[in-house]
Formats: sequence, structure tokens, C-alpha cells
Amino acid sequence: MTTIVLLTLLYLQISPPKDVRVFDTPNDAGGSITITWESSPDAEGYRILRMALPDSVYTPVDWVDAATKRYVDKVEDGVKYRYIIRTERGSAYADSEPTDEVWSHGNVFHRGRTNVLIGVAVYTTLLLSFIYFAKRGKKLFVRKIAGLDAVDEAIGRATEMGKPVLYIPGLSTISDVATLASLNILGRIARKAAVHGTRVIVPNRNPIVMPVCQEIVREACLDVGRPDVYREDDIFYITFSQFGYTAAVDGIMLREKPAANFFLGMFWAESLILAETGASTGAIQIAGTDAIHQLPFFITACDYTLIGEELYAASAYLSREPLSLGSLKGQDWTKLIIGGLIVAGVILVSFGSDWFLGLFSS
Amino acid sequence: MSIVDRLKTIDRRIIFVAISLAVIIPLLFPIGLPIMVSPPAQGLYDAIEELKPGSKVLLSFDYDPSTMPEVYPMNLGVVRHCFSKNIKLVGMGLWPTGVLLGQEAFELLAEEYGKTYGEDYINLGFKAGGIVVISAMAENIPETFPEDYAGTSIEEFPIMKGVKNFDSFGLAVCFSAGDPGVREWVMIAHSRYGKKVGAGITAVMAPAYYPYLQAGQLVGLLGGMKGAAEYETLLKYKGTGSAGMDAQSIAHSLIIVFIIFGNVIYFIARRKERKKV
Amino acid sequence: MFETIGIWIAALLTLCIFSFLYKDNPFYKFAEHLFIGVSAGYWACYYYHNVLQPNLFVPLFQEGRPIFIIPLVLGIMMLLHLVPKISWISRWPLAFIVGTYAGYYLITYLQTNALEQVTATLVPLVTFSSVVLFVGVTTGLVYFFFSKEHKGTFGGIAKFGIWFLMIAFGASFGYTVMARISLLIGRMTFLLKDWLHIIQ
Amino acid sequence: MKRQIPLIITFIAGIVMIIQYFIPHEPFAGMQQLFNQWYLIIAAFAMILGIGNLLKIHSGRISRKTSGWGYSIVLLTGLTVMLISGLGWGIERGTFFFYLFWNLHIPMASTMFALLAFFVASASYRAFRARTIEATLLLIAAIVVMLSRVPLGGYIWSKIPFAGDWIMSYPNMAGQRAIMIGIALGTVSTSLRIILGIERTYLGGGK
Repeated sequence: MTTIVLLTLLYLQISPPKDVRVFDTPNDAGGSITITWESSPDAEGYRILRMALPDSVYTPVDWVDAATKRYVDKVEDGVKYRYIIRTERGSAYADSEPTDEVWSHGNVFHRGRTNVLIGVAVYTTLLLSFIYFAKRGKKLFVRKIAGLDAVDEAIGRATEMGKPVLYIPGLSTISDVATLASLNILGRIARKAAVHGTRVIVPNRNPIVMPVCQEIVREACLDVGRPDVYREDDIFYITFSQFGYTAAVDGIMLREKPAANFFLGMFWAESLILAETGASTGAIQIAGTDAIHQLPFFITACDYTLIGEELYAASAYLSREPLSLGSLKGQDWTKLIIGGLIVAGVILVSFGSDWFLGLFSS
Repeated sequence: MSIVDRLKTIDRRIIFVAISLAVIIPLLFPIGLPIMVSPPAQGLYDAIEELKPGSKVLLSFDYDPSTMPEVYPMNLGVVRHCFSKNIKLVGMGLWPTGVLLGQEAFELLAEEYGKTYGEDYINLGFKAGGIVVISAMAENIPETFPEDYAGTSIEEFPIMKGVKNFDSFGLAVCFSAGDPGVREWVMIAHSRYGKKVGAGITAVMAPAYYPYLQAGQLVGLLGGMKGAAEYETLLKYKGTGSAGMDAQSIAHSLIIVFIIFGNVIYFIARRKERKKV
Repeated sequence: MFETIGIWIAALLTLCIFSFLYKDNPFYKFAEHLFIGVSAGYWACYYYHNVLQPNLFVPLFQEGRPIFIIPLVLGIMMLLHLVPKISWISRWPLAFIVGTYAGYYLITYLQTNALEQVTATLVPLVTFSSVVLFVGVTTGLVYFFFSKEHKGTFGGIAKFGIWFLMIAFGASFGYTVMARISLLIGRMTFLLKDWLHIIQ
Repeated sequence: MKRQIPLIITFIAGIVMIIQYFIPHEPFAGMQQLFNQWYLIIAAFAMILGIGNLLKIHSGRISRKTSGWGYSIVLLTGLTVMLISGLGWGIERGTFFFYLFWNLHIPMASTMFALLAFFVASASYRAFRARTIEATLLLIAAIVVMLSRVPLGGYIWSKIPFAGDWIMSYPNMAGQRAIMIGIALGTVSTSLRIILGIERTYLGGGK
């Protein structure tokens, strides 16, 4: 009798979790239900109990510690479930009310990403229409990009001095846009160098980029009718280690004394080590990267630096190929639109209107 | 060649020697310049002070040996602080080598404070995927990390009992030297699940994270060796962070002097040339 | 014992690398080549144990997931670059990688790098600082406008933009100096403390 | 065949990635992770290509006895020892591989990284000269921010730490933002050109 009383007392002392909510986990592929609750001050932990309808028995699924207030359960799609969250303390416990019926299903569209969809749609339409105009033969102008005009001068100097050109295609992988932009420029440089019979040394950190560089330089030599200039051993892999690669390139700069160094692509902290060593050998240095943190170092230690988007624009600038020029135009016009949005937005916000901000957040 | 001309084309090896001395001498003969604690460092310290003994803190070791001089002292500082307050620690890493360094810190201090692996602290190891790993942890930690760094099932360790997601932790601290790191922790653990997040990061990264601090997305921030030294000051303890601060200030000031000197020489030379014309 | 030998090796190699600051020399060359060999080997083993094992061999051979034959074939195609006659097959895996990331960047960059930055710029022009921010971003954008020669008023605005970029570069440079010194302090501490035991 | 199939692969891979971003439903769920895994596998195979290239070049140097061929022996020895120990006995803590990693690789990498302290000094001495307006702005911003980071700055003028922070959070932020927006637009447009097969440098030769 006393035990029953004591147990009841204990039972009464413990409060169940409050405000238990269940819902189908949003924006997912299905198979999952989320349960949340307000913690009970008495809990040592909570037991999650689940009943799949039409069953009538709750079975324990899991036990979580007292700090937990959210549980994601893996379930079968389309089956209806009810849950109970049980506060536990020693052998005493208190159950929450059973939840409403809930079932999970996969979502066909991610609702939080509508504004991205619209943004991408608008931008690609703009780009596509400019590419279309370019294809139709509309003349397109591109402003001067100082670093690129210096490329010929640099190769010319290397030829005069009878020294090689060093080309670093960045340290990143092939899918990096900076690497692709760099490979475009490599093709042009290799062609110019091949005409003069100047060696181009391309050390690689990324083994995926290496074979592409080889192919680009080989084709460039073939293109200008100088297959004899191509030396496969000049386009090689060093190591995937960032600083191992840096150590090796520093060595190459001091031993081969290239007359021109090109650092184009993605760089990390090694940027200044490379650029300063290159500067000490007296080479003309042309750099370009979209790594914002490395730009200051290239700006201080190199003769010319392509800043961010200028690197991407380089391939259009050098090739004057209409499709690339067209998409560059598209970028420019989008910049105008963004500039306009900023001006309009700042004016609106200054007068206390906030709805504009909501358009951009997800 | 006049003195001015010679100074204009100064051999950079002279600069190198000067910098080396500016670092070595203060390390050998410390001056003990005062270290002022900045609000971001105080913020992280307070966040840990507020936690009750027995609560859990999640540590993410997202750095590597090359940034060890900056980040490792912070890692030691935070582990020391938590162990001294009997706070339990769960470590993990989004960078493979970070896990090793985190484990070093754990073992070093566990001995000092008499802590047991699996009860007072655990290292869940490395998992590739960055933000995906953090999102998966928010749903289910035992599923994301079924084993600890040494391959033992986490069910065998009392510290992991009932730990399902971030709710079990009073705070998450990310020691970060790049991506993935703090940004991902803030995006998922704080912005989506409301967890308090603190960070210890390299000085290079620090400016990018001040906005996070202002917006309250980070409870505290240690930036570079200076941040580590500040934390050591708060713990009333002298570690490698504090030891480096003298050298840091002197070498840094020396570089400023070099720049000013370089410009003075440049202007004198230019005036001379103009006179010649 | 092993630890002491390890510290000595580490210390001597540290000095070999530092010797580069004086000039190129046999010690540096030795360390450099050793470094290349060791690190290339390290990353190859790392990829074998942390990528090929868990991401390919386990799902394919232990869990029997046939879809993983695709990356295996793509990987082997990559190696066919070595066979001159069919080296063009190595373009297939490249095409897969480049395509995948192009799709990924197409949707993620616009949001994280453009939309979020624009939103952050939309602040009321009530303080001097907010005006600076506004002017800096807009004139900076003008600098990156490629379709018009930078002349006249337009050139003037672009010039203003490049000034902002220069301030940004100077500031970031100045900010990182301290971090770079810490790295040197780290190495010096290793030499003076762990190796020579001169400091505590 | 040599060009068409890769272009089709690129197109399909790109489109799938775009779709999976907006549609969380099967079969697109988890696609991004799967493709990322595949990328890593291809990268691992490329690593074999890289190691092969390294072996070819340095064994060539040794057999031809070109100048400095002795260093090639050092390189190949380091490579072989790492490969044998790592593939044979694993890479965990406590293995010989790890010992070499810890006592050879890490100290050399950290020291290379630490060279930056010297180069930051020499670059700033050489390049931070008030030659033009641009260079002067660069110089002033750098000096103010540098001073704000050490106690010295506060002694010179108590407002310097504040000025440094201000430059970092406003003019610096503005400049970086302009660059970032440009990069984002450039990246998206390059990606579009890749998917449409206009940009095809990665196939070699650029044609």
C-alpha cells in the first residue's frame, strides 16, 4: 500500500513534456518525421514512443538526454503515426498526450529556394539573349584590360633573353572557374610562345588539371605548326601538397630563371611566397585570381594583376570569340541591374521601407 | 653609389635577419607586454563560465598542422577551461588532421585534470562533407558518427548516452583555419537550430567574422595568436599564445618601421632626382 | 628515443627550408625534393585510405551497390590518358566533373555571393559609414563594367572604384601581417623549445 | 564522338545538379553527395596519373644523369617509402607512415608557410611606396590597419585602433563586395557556357 502511495507521489511530482508537436520534415525526400517539445524540469531523459496506425500499442523508439527538445524519426512514407514523449526520472515517468496523426511524404519542390529559381531564370535568360545577339554578328566592345596587354611583352622578353616562361594554372581543380579561365589564357600563351620557340614550363599541383594542360600546350604547338617545340616533360605533376608544391616552384624559379611568371587561377596562402620569390629573380610577373584574400599580395608583388572577374573576362578579351563576348555583355547588363537595385533599395530602406529586403533572403 | 641609393636597393636578406631577431630575442628574453582582453574573447570565456558542471560542449577541430601556432593554443585554452569546470567535451573534425591535433590537446590535458576517455570526453573523429556533416548531425549524431575516431562504437561510451542532436550541447566551439569551418557551423547549428556557437580562428580569417559577432551569430571569437593569448590571460595561465605576444608585437612594429623608412628613402631620392633635373 | 630522433629530423629539415632565404643551396634542394616525394606519397596513401576504400571499395564490393561501377569506370578512363591512341577517353570523367560543378555553381553562387552581398549593402544612408559602403560597392561595380571604355565621367567613377579596391587590398594586407608572424613564432618556438630546450 | 559525348555528359551532369537543388524528391535526393563522392574517386585515380608522371620524370633524370639527378633519388626514395609504409601498414596514428608524416611532412610544410613572415616584410618594404594615388591609398590603409593591431598604434594616437576597425568594416568591405558580386556573375555565366557546350577548354585545345 505504502509503495503504491509513494509511486503515485513520485508520479505526481514528475511533469510530462509540454507542447509536443509533430510534423512531416519539410523540403526533404520523405521518410522522416520531426517531433519537438518543451522540456520538463524533472527529466533525466525522454523516451520516444511511436504507434503506427492501425496498431494500438506504442513501442519505444529511442531514448534521449534531458537537454534534447527535438527528435527526427525515420519512418515509412504514407503510414500514419502517433507519438508519445515520456519524461523519465529513475523509475518514475510521465507521458505526454498522444500527438495527432502524422505521416511523411517527399517534397517535389524546395519552397525555400523560389527566389533563387527566379534569380537564376532571369540571369540565364539575359545571358542567353546576349549570346544569341552575338551569334547574329552584332559588334561587341570590350574595354582594355592592362594585365592582358602585357602578356605579349612578357613572352617577347622571354624570347629575347632565351629564357623560359613559367605558367602556374593555380592550385585548384579543373571544375574551378578560375582554373578554366586560366586554361584559356594558357592556350593563347602557349601558342605565342610556340611561334617564337620559347619554352613554357607548367608545374601542376592538381593531377586532374595536368593532362589537360599537356593537351592544351600540345595542341597550341601543333596549331602554329611547331610540334617540335612541345616538350611533354615541361608540363608535369609535382605534389598535391600545397607547400610541397610551393617549395618546388620556388626552386624552379631560382634554377630555371624564367623571364616571365604567370600566376593565373586559384591561389591560397602560397601566393606571396611564389610572387616574392619570382620578384627576386627579376621576372615580369602577371597574376590573376578570384581568391579575394590573395589579391592584395599579388597586387603588391607582381607587375600586373587581373582582379576577380577580369580573370574570367580574359578569355573573351583574348579570343574575341562572339559567344564569350556575348555572355560578357550579359554579365555587364546584370551588373547594371544590380547597381540599379542597390540604388533603389538603399533609397527605399533610407525612407524606412523594408519589404524590398525580403526579396533577396531565402 | 650614395647612401640613399644603397638604402633604396637594400638587400632583402637584411630585412630577413632583422625579422628573425625580432622574433627570437623576445622569445628568449620575454618582456611581458600587457595583454588586453578584447570583448570577443571575453564573450567566449563567459559563455563557458555560464555552463553548469556536467553539461556538454561540442568541439569541432577544423584546422591543420600548418596553422597550429595560431589555433592549437586556443584549442588547449578552451579544453583547459572546460575540464577545470567539469564540463564534458565531445570532439570531432571536418578536417582530417584537425582531429589528431584535437586528440593531442585532449590527452595532454586529460592527464593534468584526471579525466577519463568516454566519460568526460570523447573524440568522434573526422567525417568528410563539411556542411552536409553538420546538417546530418542536427538530425542524428549517432547515425552520423556511429564510431569514435579509433573505430569503437559510441554506444559503449557513457558520455554519448541519449545524445541525439545539438540539443544536448550547451555550446559548440569551432576551431577553424578555413572552409569548411565556422561559416558552416554558424549557418546550420546557430541559424537553423539556435545553438550557441563560439569560434577560434586564424587572424587572417578574423575580419570576415566580425559581422557574425555583431549580429550575435557567434557568442565569442578568438582571432589568431592574439586571441589565444587573451584567452590564456583570462584563464590566468601562460601558454604558447602569451609567450609569442611579445615577439608578435615587436616584429609587427618592425615591419611598420620598415615601410615608413622605405618611404622616407623614396622621397629623399625623388627630391634629389628633381634637383638634378 | 624515436621521439627524440623525430624532433632532430624535424629541426634539421626546418633549418634546411629556412636556408632558402639566404639563397638556393644543396640543403634546400635536398629538403625540397624530399618534401615533394614524401608529400606526393602522403596524399596518394591518404586518397587510397580515405577515398577509394570508403567511397568505392566498400560500397561496390562489400555493400554490393552496382551504381558505383560508374565512378570506377570513370576513374579507369582517367588513367587511359596514358594510352596515346585512346587518350581522348579521359575527357569523359573530366566532362562529368566539370558539368557537375558547373550545375552546382550556377545555382549556388548567385545566392551566396551575389544576392546576399546585395542584401547586406541595403542599409539606410544615415551615417557617413553607410554612405562609404554604398559608394564603394557601386563604384566598384562600375570598375568591373567591361562594355565601355573607362573615359570621361564613367572613367572617373571607375577610378573611384579602383581606389576603393586599393584601400581594401591595403587593409587586408595589413591585417594578415600579424598572422604571418605567428607562423614564424610557431617554428621558432619549436626550434628553441622542443629541440634546443632553451626556453620553457 | 571524341567531342560530342563529353559535351553530352557535361550537359546532363550539369542539368541534374540544377534539378536536384530545387527538387528534394527521389531520385534527385542525395544526388549531390553521390556526385561529390564520384568526383573524389576520379580525383583518386588522377592521383595515380600524377604519381606515374613523377616517377617517369625523375627516373628519366636519373637514367640520363642530368644535373641534380641525385636529388631525384632523394625524391623517389621519399615517395617509395611513404607509399610502401602507407599502403602496406596503414596511415593511422602510431604507424611508421604517421611518424614520417609528423616528423618530415608537417615541419617542412609549416616552415614553408612560415616563410611568409619574411616575405610579408620584404614585399611591404619594396612595394608600399607612395608612387601614385592608388599606391598611396594602399599604403595608408595598410599602415593604419597594421598600427591598429599592436599596442604601438594606440600609443601614437588613441583613435588608431578604431580607425583600423572602421577601414576593415567599411571601405574594405565595400571593395570586397564589389569583387564578390563580379565573381558571382562571372562564375554563373561561365557555368552556363560550360553546360551549353560553348566553353570547352577543359577538353583540351579550346576548340
